[in-house]
Amino acid sequence: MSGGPSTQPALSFELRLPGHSLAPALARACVDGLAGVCAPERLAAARLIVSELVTNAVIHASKGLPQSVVVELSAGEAGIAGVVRDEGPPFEARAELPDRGSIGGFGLHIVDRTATEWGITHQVGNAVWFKV
Amino acid sequence: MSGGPSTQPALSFELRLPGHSLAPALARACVDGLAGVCAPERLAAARLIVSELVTNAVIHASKGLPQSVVVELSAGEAGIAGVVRDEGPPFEARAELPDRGSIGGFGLHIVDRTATEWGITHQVGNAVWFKV
Amino acid sequence: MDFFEISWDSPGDGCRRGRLRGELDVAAAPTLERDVLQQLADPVEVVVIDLEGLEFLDSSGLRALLMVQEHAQRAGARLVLVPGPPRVQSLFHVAEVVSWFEFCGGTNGHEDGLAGSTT
Amino acid sequence: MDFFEISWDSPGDGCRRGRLRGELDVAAAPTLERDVLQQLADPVEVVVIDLEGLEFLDSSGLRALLMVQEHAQRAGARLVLVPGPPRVQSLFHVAEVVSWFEFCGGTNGHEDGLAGSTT
Ligand SMILES: Nc1ncnc2c1ncn2[C@@H]1O[C@H](COP(=O)(O)OP(=O)(O)O)[C@@H](O)[C@H]1O
Ligand SMILES: Nc1ncnc2c1ncn2[C@@H]1O[C@H](COP(=O)(O)OP(=O)(O)O)[C@@H](O)[C@H]1O
Repeated sequence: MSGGPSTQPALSFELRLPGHSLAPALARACVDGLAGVCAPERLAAARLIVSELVTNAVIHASKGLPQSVVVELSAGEAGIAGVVRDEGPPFEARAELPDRGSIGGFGLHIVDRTATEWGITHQVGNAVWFKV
Repeated sequence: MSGGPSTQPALSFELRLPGHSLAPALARACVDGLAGVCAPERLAAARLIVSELVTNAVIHASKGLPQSVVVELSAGEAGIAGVVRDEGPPFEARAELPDRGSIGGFGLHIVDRTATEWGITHQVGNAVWFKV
Repeated sequence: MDFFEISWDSPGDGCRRGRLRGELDVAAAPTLERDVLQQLADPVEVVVIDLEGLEFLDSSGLRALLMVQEHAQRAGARLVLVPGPPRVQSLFHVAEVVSWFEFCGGTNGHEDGLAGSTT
Repeated sequence: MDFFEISWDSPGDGCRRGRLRGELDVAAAPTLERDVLQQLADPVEVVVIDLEGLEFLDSSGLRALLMVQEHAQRAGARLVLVPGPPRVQSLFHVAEVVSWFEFCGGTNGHEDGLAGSTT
């Protein structure tokens, strides 16, 4: 048995997506492309977080806008770091478990419980960054 | 049985990759993310072409350079159109079957026989475009 | 791999079961909701959503399942979930909503199975 | 899913077989070449490369297979390929190099099977 990606250096990419309902699936597929340089559990965590953040960017900031959501990811043995940017107005993060009976508001709660670190910065739009 | 992506509008993305040996795999994974909007045979053709063009950009133009290979894809019911850009010096396309005994030079031959149309334009670097 | 599909059957009287396959995200959620509303047009006691074939679930999928639960309750029916594979099941735990749903046939939730509840 | 793996065994005297799994592209090609050179350090008559478990092949993988064929011939051995699934096999056709290789055990190439050639 030989091969395997254990000696590969870090890998990174930048992805521009439209405000399209399939943008989260596309972003998840790109995260899968990092399989060669990081552990499966980390990849699954990054996949979930990216899905949540791209969904938020599409729904709350970029609906219908071309190439307005940007995903940057960088992966190596030490972990995965990422940021999802949009061009929408700034928002305040709320990451607590929603009240029983709520049907929404779970996205950032899931991000908060999946990422080892995360946060939001506001430049042109919103940039939500994370590490796993 | 219900669901399925048949009524989805066109989807596109722009991906920036480093000159890294895993860049082709990453680009292929992103092509897989278009599965929601196009037929499997088209997706497989685009996957192969993108793999060839990104490999060429990495090997012949961008080895080790950060975010220097750009893949743009747009997919819909009518087909997939794409372009792979690098920042290297211009080159002349040669897409014939290499002589018997050759061990390289098959990439553009495969692109030529897989794409319905393709070509090269020279702006800053090389831009190899295709349709399937 | 974006792909989502539901196949419906009736494993018992007053019971409608939808088996999910693929990825339940923001693109797939409307399909699930619309399908369940169609199923609830007839008299139904239990709606079973089987997550065994599901490959991915995020908060948009979770939101759809909560909507489905609400639709079912309004129509006088219960929503029962058949647990999915670990990577799907873990989303309920991460989101801290395992107890918000009635699970059956698995070890990830309540043990009052489907058989008893459909009769 | 970038992933590539080779497992080696000896199905007969003087025969070394490498079964490929995953995607044989520019990142995986050096692994294949290096592995084959290691196998050829011992006296070998036939190197079999089994493509059945391969999921993707492009021109970089094809180049690696041609290099392997050259290495084998230099060491006095033959390279025999076990055909892969259709999406892999189609690459040989698209590249117009089916006849450049000796295939066995399938319908995509020569019919002089492996059994006869390893004894
Ligand atoms: N990219 C964004 N742009 C604007 N507002 C956002 C963004 N991401 C999140 N929000 C705000 O934060 C709230 C909580 O987000 P989240 O926890 O993902 O739940 P949900 O999106 O289901 O409401 C959203 O309802 C929205 O008001
Ligand atoms: N992006 C590129 N930049 C510079 N030269 C290129 C590029 N793509 C292809 N070429 C040139 O065209 C030739 C043929 O390419 P190809 O058919 O893909 O075969 P190979 O890469 O195996 O040589 C290459 O050898 C190289 O000289």
